[in-house]
Amino acid sequence: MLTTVSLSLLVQALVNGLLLGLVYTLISLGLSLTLGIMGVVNVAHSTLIMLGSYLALELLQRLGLDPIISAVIAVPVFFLIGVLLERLLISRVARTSQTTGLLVLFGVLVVIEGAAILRWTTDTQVLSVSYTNTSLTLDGIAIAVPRLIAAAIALVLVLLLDTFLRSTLYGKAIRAMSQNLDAARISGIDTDRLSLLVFGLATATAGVGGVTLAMIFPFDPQDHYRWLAWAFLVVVIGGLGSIRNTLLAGLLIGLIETLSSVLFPFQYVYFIVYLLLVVALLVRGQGLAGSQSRAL
Amino acid sequence: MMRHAADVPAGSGAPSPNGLASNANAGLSMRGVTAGYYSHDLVLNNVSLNARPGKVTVLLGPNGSGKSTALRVLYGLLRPRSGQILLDGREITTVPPQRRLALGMALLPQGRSVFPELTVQENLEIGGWLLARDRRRLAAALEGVYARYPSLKEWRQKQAGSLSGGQQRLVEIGRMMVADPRVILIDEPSVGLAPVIVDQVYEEIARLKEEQRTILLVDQNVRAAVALADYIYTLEYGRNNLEGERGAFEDRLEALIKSWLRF
Amino acid sequence: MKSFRLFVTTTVLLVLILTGCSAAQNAGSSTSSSNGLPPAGQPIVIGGTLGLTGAYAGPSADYKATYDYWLQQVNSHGGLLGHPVKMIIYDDESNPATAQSLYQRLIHQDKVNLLLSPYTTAIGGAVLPIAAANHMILWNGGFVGIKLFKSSQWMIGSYTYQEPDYSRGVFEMIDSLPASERPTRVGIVTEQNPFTLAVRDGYQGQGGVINFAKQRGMQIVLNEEYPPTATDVSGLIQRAKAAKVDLFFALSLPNPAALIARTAYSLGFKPKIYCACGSLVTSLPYWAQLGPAGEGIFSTAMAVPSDNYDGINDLFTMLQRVRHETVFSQYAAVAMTILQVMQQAVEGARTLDQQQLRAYVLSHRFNTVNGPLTFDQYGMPRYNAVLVQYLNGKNEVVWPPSRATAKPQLQ
Amino acid sequence: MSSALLERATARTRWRSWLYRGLGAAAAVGLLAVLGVLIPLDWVTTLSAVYMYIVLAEGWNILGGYAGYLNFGMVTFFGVGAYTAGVLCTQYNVHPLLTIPLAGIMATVAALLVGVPALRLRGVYFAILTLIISFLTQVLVTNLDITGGASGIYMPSLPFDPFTNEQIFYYAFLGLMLLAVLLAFIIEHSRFGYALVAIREDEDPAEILGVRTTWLKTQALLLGAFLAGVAGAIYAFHTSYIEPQGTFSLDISIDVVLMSLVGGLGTWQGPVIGVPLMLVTAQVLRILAGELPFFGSTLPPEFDRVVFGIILILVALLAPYGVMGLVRRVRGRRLTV
Amino acid sequence: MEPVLQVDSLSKRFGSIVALERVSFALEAGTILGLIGPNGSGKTTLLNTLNGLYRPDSGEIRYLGRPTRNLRPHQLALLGISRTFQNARVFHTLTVTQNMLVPLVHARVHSAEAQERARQLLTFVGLERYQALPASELSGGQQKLLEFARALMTEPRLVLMDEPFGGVHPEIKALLLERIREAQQERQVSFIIVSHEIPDLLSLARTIICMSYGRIIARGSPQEVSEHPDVIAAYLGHAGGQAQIQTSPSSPVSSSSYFEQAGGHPS
Repeated sequence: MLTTVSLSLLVQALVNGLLLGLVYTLISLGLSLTLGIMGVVNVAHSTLIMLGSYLALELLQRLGLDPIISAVIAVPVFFLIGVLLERLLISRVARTSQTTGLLVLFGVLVVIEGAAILRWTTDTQVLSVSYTNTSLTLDGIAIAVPRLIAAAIALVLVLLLDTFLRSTLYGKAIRAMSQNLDAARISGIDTDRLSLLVFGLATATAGVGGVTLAMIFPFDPQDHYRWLAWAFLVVVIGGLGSIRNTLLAGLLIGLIETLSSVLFPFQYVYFIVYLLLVVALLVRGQGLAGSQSRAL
Repeated sequence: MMRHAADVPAGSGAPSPNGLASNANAGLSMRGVTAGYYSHDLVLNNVSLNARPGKVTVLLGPNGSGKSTALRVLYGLLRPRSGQILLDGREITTVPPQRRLALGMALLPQGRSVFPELTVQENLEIGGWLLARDRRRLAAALEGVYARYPSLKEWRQKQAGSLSGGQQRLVEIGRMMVADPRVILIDEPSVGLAPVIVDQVYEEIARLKEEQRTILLVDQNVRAAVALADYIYTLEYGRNNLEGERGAFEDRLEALIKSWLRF
Repeated sequence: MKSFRLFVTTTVLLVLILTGCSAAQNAGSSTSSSNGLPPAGQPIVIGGTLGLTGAYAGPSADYKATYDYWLQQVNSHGGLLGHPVKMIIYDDESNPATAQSLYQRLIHQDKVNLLLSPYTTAIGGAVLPIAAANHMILWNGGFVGIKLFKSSQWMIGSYTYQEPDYSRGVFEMIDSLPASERPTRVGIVTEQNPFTLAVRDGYQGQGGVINFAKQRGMQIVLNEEYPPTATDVSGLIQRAKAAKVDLFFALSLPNPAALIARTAYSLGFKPKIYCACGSLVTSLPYWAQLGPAGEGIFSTAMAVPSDNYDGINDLFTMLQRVRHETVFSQYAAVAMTILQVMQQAVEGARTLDQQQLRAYVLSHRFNTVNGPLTFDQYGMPRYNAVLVQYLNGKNEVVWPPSRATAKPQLQ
Repeated sequence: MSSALLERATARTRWRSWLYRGLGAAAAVGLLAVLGVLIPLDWVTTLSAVYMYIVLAEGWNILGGYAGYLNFGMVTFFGVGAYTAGVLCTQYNVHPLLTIPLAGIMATVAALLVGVPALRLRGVYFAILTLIISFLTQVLVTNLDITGGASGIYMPSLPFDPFTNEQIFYYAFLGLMLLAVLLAFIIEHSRFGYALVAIREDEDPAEILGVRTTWLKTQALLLGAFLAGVAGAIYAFHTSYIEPQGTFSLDISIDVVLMSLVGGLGTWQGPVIGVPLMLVTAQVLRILAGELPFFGSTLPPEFDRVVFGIILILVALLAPYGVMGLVRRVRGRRLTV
Repeated sequence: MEPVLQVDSLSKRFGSIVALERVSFALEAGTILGLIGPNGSGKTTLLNTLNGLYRPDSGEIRYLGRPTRNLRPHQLALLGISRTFQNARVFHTLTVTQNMLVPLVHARVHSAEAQERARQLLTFVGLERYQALPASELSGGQQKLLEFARALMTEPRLVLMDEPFGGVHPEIKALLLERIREAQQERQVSFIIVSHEIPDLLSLARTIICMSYGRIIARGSPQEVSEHPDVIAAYLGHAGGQAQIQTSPSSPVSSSSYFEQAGGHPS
């Protein structure tokens, strides 16, 4: 089944894989935060990403704003959306069963999707600015500029988040909260407010992720499920609670996807990726469940 | 002298005959608290306690008598069904636990409570969460703790989860002391620790006592607790049982234990 | 006791509701004459579903706009045979099972006189048996499917070519090139969808990209499938590039078509001929937004405004106004065509009898936005396609020469 | 009153209430059977879909509702059933009637393959795993030759007129639904069912008390899968054309979960209430869309999705135990007062 | 008489904590063994190891002469070891009778017979009136009674009871005591009962074992154990030794709290 490949093909696949991996990291950060810290399985994550893409589209069409600027604007906008979601819905079900939370978030998914169709129809949208169709060529290796920009945005976000969680007192408190909620509360930490912050941040990364995806991929209000599957894959393989692990898992999956797509017939790529996810879940699932019960 | 709860008029704020009545409002007290976890059980049934300022108050009782629950209620981790919690006469019954620290209270919980994936230094910083807005004071408070417990300084870059049980206990104490609390609730400080560590922990509690902090200690290590105590309460089946000055208990500890063992 | 009472109540309620339903239904269907026409003043009812939500919502929107436009036109001109026309279009959510139940409703509850097909083969294939079983013609502007046409007596189509012929224009255009300029290395990437697979494989050894290429002695150096949910296709493009493909076929539905075009462009893959020969994607609104990545790409089409077919420009004007489209939508064209054929057949045969209508269609010639149409014995219009190339933000007809507006430009 | 008397009296009322229940059930079945010839054909089709989803939801409910393991990949077994019928019927010329039980068996085998590894996981991770496995199966079926790949399989159709055709499937689904409801009823009132609930409430003590939890969970999954497989096979013949995108659609998995949740988890009545509620609401919203006025225009078709989502959120927030939870709460209040 | 249970040199560690250290004892059929010891002395760990929830690091358990090392909890339950819990773990949404039937899920017992057995046992513990009530409606003490009756459903040879009397109303406690004694005498069931209160065990147990820090520090009759100096010492704890936490001589933390300046009043 393996096809013979040349070296340059492999190098190109490697480059594509790294860039793609960073994009995968970007869309997984929010899920990693909510799942790792709050134990919330946010199935509505991908609809928030989709809203990010439409934010970029609206800002471009109405105000002519470059998506890079939109990515910056997305941070406060989506932070606010996340805070509202947390306050109105998540906090109400946080202490009940996880399945109730799942149900609520699934409802959010359906509402956002339906509302997006009402507003933007189901037409496929493509975002075009000066650099979306340009690419650099180095030694026969082509690098698409929008992917490079997306990768850079991803790296910046990873760096910021990692620094925030590791070096600031708020970040440390968030990690403390995920490790021992009661101990955090008796240390004077208002865990409710921190949950708000975490969900806000997670939603903000989803928004930025959506803006970034729009530079590369066509989008419509309904094709977000594939990103949800991908984000889960990254989070599950990377394990919870560490931005760096999310980054590593994202890169790993990007590389696996692009390498297997030059090594195997393309139609089997997704079979391989899903199989990998099943195995990862079986191997890590119990560990994940364990770390989560500790967090709560 | 030692009194039986039955001698005290029911539902009273338990003004004791030891002159406590004169400053009943000082310190931390619990008045007529009834509490439980599920709808049908009553872990605490009309319990009243008072931890006097600058003193060590010890709460004793057999397993399942409601000692730890009393601490949870006092710190706001469990809301009582009825009754009040007072700090220096102000009602704090519904103040959530995260706001208690700002009132000068602190809780040293039973069992492991370090943040295992944070370093020792980070654990201590969390203890100084209330000082987050004032970096210099936070740094000073940390330095104070490091000076107080030099071994913490040695471990500062280690992950707390990698330390031994006794070392983790010290981290917990250190974390609590960053906030320099006035009223300290301690829950079963010796459970799960090796005997040699247990001794150290009581040494530390003794020092806290010397520093005139108000301490409420719940302990199954009766002798060690009584040795530190100024005043002692015992609970049985979630009700007040005996109370009195240390002197009244000291010689009768074996009898007390036997009464729990019923001999 | 309690449960019993509850049961009785619900039973009574159910019976009331259902008898209410059937009573209403009886009232609606009380009279009908031999030619199937409703009594004077009563409307002729046309019904169908579209995937207004779900996977096929994009193209379905073009259909809906066109239906509305035609309905408004026909009613403002006095309706059909003097009857007002009523149209019922349900949303099948791009789900075949939902479509099936809605077609049952259309036929038996709404008592529609004429049945329009839903969009795309996957849904249409599921409802055709229902139409056939009820002896109703499925007026099919929604999908191609040579297999379905040949197996059923109950379909009239408006796509002027079926899957095996989707790539025919490209190969005929290549035949006209000097031998030295003809591409020789064929690469095909195909979406895993019944329709695009048939575009590649043809039907019973006839047509299809693979057969056309083999007949011309071309070498197929890449033949890959991808799932509709693929996120990244750079691997496919890389392989095509490495295999030195100079005749590239992307047999896709709309969403991935854009992804492939964009990925090809950014990875510097420039085959001599790039044909997006799946759905009629270059006529979709978003294609213009692709910018240079969409430039130079070939596609097949049926009707373009430059043909000046009957009513085509009015239709395009409407689309520009309602849908803000800058490119003439082929979906709108086939939607309009089937309505025009249906209208002319009803007016010509002066009946709603399905057998008579079918006989009329097969034996007459129709003027449509898709050009003058005649039909074969299976209800399929005769082949009448053009090859278009997206040049400078416009679809230019480059084949056949008789309808061409520009010369094909090879990369 | 002496206790013996009291006992006899309660026994008599209990017997009588069982009698009424039996009568009620018989009347309900009779009514549904008569409906098949009385009501308009599109409602016959709609009710067929309702019955099919009740079968799926009851099947799902055995593991998901009673034992609390949320399977988000029910469509795997449904699809395997549909394809087993399709492949056997078209490739191996097996008699259609025979393919239906075989489809159930194949789905059960698939459940065994899925369940043995997956049931080691708990909570949300089990849910995600089942979801991914349904994707995996879909990709597999799309790429196999025997399943016709993405092109799918055209099923042979029954040689009857459309009315008879629809009615045959109506009764097929009705029969299967009655079987599924009966099965759920029996399970709910058996030690098997109690043990499943015990697993949901507190798995460790259940195991310590002697419940072979892993085997029980597997059995629950297998039973549900068998029902789904049979339903899938009948669906395949009904729809007459199966292809991987629609047959393995994520929507089916999710709808099954949501309908059960809305009706109430872990009760045999839950699916019977939840499925018609959701499907009929959906159908009505679908029919109404485009007719109701909405801000000067007509109600857009997507509106039903938004309404659905809002219903979901409200159910989760206000009635986390579904309609049956509400019913029980009302009954409980009546009991205690 | 062959012992029901033979435990040899059982050890179990959790990380750095020694939960059980070379624990050995034997239990004769139809007898009751009392198990006491301060919090954290390893009593519950011992029970969890005995019924297969934990696998011991070393040592051996023989039940009816058969090593149980590789048996899962449900297998041991089917062999006749059943169990109650420190905090009653009943299944709240199931009715009392349904709770009783859970352990019989795999038993080849006719439904009517199972129902009858449940009814008899519920009568035995005085819960027959509550048969149709959800278990969540029972009081804490009644839940303990239900747990006890449920543990007898499989007709076990050995019942492990963790703090059956903790937090239980004296009236219910008396009933429970009596029923345990009856079960032991009339059904020849052996018990290991973890309790804090020796007098409760006095009337039941011929032998009592006291544990501390994972080891057995005393065994004998209730009288002997309760007067054993090591037992009293273990319950008293020690009054502090010589070891010092490494501290500096004077505390730099001022005793005046910064909170007084920082404010922070309850609202």
